[in-house]
Amino acid sequence: MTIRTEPMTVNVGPQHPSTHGVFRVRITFDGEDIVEVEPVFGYLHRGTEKLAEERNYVQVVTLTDRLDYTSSMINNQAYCIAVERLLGVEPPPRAKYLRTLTAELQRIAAHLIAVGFFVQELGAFGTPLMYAFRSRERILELFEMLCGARITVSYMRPGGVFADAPREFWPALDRFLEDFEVEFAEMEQLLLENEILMIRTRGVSPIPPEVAVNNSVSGPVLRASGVNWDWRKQDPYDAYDQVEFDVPVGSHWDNYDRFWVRIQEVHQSLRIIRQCIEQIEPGPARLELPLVLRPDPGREAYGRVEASKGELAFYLVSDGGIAPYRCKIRSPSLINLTIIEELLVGWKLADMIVSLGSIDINMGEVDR
Amino acid sequence: MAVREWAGQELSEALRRELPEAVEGFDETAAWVNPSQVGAAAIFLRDEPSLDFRFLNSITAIDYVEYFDVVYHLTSLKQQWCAVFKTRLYGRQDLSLPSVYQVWKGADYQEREIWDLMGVYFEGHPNMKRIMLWEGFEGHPLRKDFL
Amino acid sequence: MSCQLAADNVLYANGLYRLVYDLVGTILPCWLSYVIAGLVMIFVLVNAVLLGAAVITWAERRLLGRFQNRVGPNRWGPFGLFQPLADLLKLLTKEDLTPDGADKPVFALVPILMVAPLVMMTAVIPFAENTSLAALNVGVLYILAVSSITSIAIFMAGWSSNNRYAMFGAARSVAVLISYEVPVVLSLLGVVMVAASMSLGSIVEAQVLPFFLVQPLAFFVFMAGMSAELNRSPFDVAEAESEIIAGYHTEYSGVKFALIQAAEFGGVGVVSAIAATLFLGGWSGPWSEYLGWLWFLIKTGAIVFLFIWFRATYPRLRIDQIMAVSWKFLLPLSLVNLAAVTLEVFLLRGPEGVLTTGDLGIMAVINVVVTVVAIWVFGNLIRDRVKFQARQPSDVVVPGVTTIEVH
Amino acid sequence: MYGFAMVKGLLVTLKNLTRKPFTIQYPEERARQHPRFRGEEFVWYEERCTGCASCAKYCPLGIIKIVTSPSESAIPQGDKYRLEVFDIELQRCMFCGLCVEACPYDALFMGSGFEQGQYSRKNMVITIDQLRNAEKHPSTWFRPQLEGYEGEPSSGRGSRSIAQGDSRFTYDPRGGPPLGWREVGREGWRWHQREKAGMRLDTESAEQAGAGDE
Repeated sequence: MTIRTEPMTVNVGPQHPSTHGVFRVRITFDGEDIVEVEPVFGYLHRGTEKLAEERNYVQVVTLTDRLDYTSSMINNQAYCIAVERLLGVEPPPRAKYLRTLTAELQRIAAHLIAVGFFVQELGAFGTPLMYAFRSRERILELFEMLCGARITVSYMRPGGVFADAPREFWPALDRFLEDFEVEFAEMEQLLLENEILMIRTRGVSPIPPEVAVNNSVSGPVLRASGVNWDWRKQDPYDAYDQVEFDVPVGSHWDNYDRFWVRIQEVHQSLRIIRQCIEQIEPGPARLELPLVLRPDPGREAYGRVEASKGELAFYLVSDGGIAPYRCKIRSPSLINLTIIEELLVGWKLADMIVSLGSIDINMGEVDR
Repeated sequence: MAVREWAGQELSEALRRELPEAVEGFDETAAWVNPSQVGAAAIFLRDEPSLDFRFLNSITAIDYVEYFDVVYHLTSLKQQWCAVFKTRLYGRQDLSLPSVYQVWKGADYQEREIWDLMGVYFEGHPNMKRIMLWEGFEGHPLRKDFL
Repeated sequence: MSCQLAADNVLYANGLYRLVYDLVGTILPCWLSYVIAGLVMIFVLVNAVLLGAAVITWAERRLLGRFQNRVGPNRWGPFGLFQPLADLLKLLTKEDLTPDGADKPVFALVPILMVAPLVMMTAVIPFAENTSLAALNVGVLYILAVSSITSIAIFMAGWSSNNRYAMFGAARSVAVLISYEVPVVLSLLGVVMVAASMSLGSIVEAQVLPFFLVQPLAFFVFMAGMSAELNRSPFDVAEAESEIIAGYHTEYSGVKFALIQAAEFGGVGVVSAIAATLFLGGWSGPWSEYLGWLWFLIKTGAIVFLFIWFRATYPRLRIDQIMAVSWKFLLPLSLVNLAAVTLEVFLLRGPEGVLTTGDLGIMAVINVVVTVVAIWVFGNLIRDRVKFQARQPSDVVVPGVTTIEVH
Repeated sequence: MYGFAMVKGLLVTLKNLTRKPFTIQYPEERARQHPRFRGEEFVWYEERCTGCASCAKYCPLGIIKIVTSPSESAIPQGDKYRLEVFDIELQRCMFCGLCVEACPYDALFMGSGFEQGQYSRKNMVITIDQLRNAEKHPSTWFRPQLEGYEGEPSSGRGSRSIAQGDSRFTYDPRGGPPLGWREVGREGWRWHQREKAGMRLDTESAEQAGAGDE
């Protein structure tokens, strides 16, 4: 006897506890198995690219904060690098180190969120997430010390950072690094070898490197697929050519590797921060640039960084005015979502949530 | 070990060897490709081992009022080099380009986004519909004449 | 007129019942006083369950807060003790929504069907010496029978809600409940065998050495199985909030939601009470004739703490893995336990068929060894199933970049 | 033994059970607020303001509305307009601080509060009178003179120069007294002597202050 079944279409999102914002996937299930996936975007579309065309080059920095709001420092950095390439200027070394340092702090914060929510979606009721937020809170406090805001930092400016770090920042950073070691070790102890986490994520949704490359996937997802591609290594910007770090690479290409790569990147970020503290020298933190920037007409620049989600790039075109003529944002979250079919089809409902968590999208950046 | 960026001339010469009709010219950073030949050029750029551009960074369209530029940023992870090629579409109505979806699947959402916001249609894309805005939205907001 | 309760009545053992019965019986006919005394006891038990549920919600939220290094609700009353009350008030004032297209009678019946079995289960639990409402001689059987009503209620909820997430939750829940009945029943068989009785009162009296020492394996299986039946972490697939929103009770709101929550947390309390009775010796302890209720509460609280602790620590298993855990891990374990206990009881019991304290001690020693060995063996068997080979490295690896690899 | 890591996890959560919570119970306790905190109510020193509207021009959202008229007394002095309207639409403000960055006379400062919640959007507009009358607790965002160590070389490995644990702020925006317009200036007394902005409004005390400086 054969049992007659029929597929069931479910709209996961835009209001769902674990779609990382207002993301919607229309999924057709056969029982609990996923047959068809269709993502629907646009619920958080704010037209950032259009808004950028109507603001001057410095004002756009405030818009970049709101792209991937979990890593606004890195967004600032990407944009400022693009503008600097457009202007053909180079920030002073201290600014470069400050940028590197804050970007790495932000990367830790963003990866903590990614890891915390990844495990939350596995069903750990908030505990790893709270531990992650406990540490992230300290980072945000450091940001408040630096620039007066925690999430929407607007810390960097074309030509450097808005101001040098206050004096009390450095001892606070030292204390944070000390405490974070302990807290993060605790989190690793809770998660890294947990058998339940292992069987839930090992071997689930592997993305072969060829598929990842063809889908333009970048960042930790690409590295988890076995490709050791990191723009901080390949195209060092700011002070990344001065510091040493390793690139963690996955060998199983699965959800666990994506989780593991993020955990390891936090360690590497800590290494980079320590080196920055050692190497940073006194000096100016900002170039003397006019308040309103006017790059030469016809110039274009592609400024990219390795953001916490992947390759974040700003493609700026100038027409000689005070505002960018075109400001294209290459958002890693959106483009990483290209693999959503390879990631989800054939797996179960429970894996779907976890896989979505493992590529760590941020709707502010997907919809822009 | 910085990534090498191909000059426009270099790329256009490499392209011209295989696809002479595809290349329209070059500038400092990019090679200019004939709009109708984008598909062929894309396949060549990806599959030719001496180019090996298997990673598509981004596709961008720029509205210059009289014409649209579409910019492709490419990277070869194996050879560690980057290149840019551009194509120019004249006019404002019924613009279309061959899709590179079959070459680089990473172009999927970016092409849809360009269609949605800029109004450049990509022929051969299997799911060419609006991505950020809803179906039935009038106009393409990133165009310079959209207010 | 004075009424006398027959000594063979199941309610005879309950002193409170007899007190009420005698008191009411002096002025009313016997059958009426029988009913009224019963209603009084039901009132007490229903309130005990609901109050217990309230206390457990509070304890769970406070403890989860502390496990997560934060405070938890602390605004209402001392230590936030009135928080459940505030939640209840909020839920009572909320609109009671029934989704369009729902099967309305079934939808409305579910909350009642969720709470009823819990209250029914409490009828046989001895809170202290001679305080169970009904000293049923088949108490264990009764509990197992009544507890499976919940699965029907859950499926009714999922079916009648006209919501696909609810359907997912219901289907998962029924699958889980049915598969976990088996190891739970088998683990309780060992207990019944050692105590040589199905009455909860006799089981408590038989525990000169608490049964979680005598049969650690049965305790382990029972706790795991009950976590699954209660939808507790790590087996909480039926209402996996990150996957299917709230599972079977996605569409419930207002009073109905309050009742379902009460049933859920009340369930934790009742199951903990049962576990405390069956495995931790229930009300027995020093001065148990006076402090029996205290020992009982402490032991129940300890089990509740265990449930909350697991919830705070573990991620959730996938539905197929939960099934695998049940059939491939817990079922063999319970069979091992059953076999070991059967052999031990057969070999150790005296000529009159009674196990002495010394016998229980010997059993405890043997069974601890059996437990460790069995969990190790079956754990490794499961692990071999989830090992994965590393893949071939890709050809797009960039040379010259120092990398670290996962092993 | 398989399952050992799960036991380790239980120990981690148990350890955290005994630890002091890291959260702050807000109305009773307050998180440490840093002097650069970009707070809600803007601090504006009318005496310093020339009505140039740089802030309004530089605001990414265009939420600052300034209406000026030539002031009779100031026209001969060349640089002072009478401000009639200075509205900041707080409900659209994103506290980026670019207006403060743009102000050439250090007349506008970020505030340091964060408790300006209102029930109506209409009340979210800061008017010129509110700006005039507000208690002035300026933030040090983009105002290094308030941080109290201007002129000192910024040390790279600054962590060595300050003893561990000594993180007392040199300036406390919330706890300290409200600051007047002379205390927040970047420039010396000679600047005021040259009858720049604000002298006309408060001539006598300015002269005294000038005399005091000498």
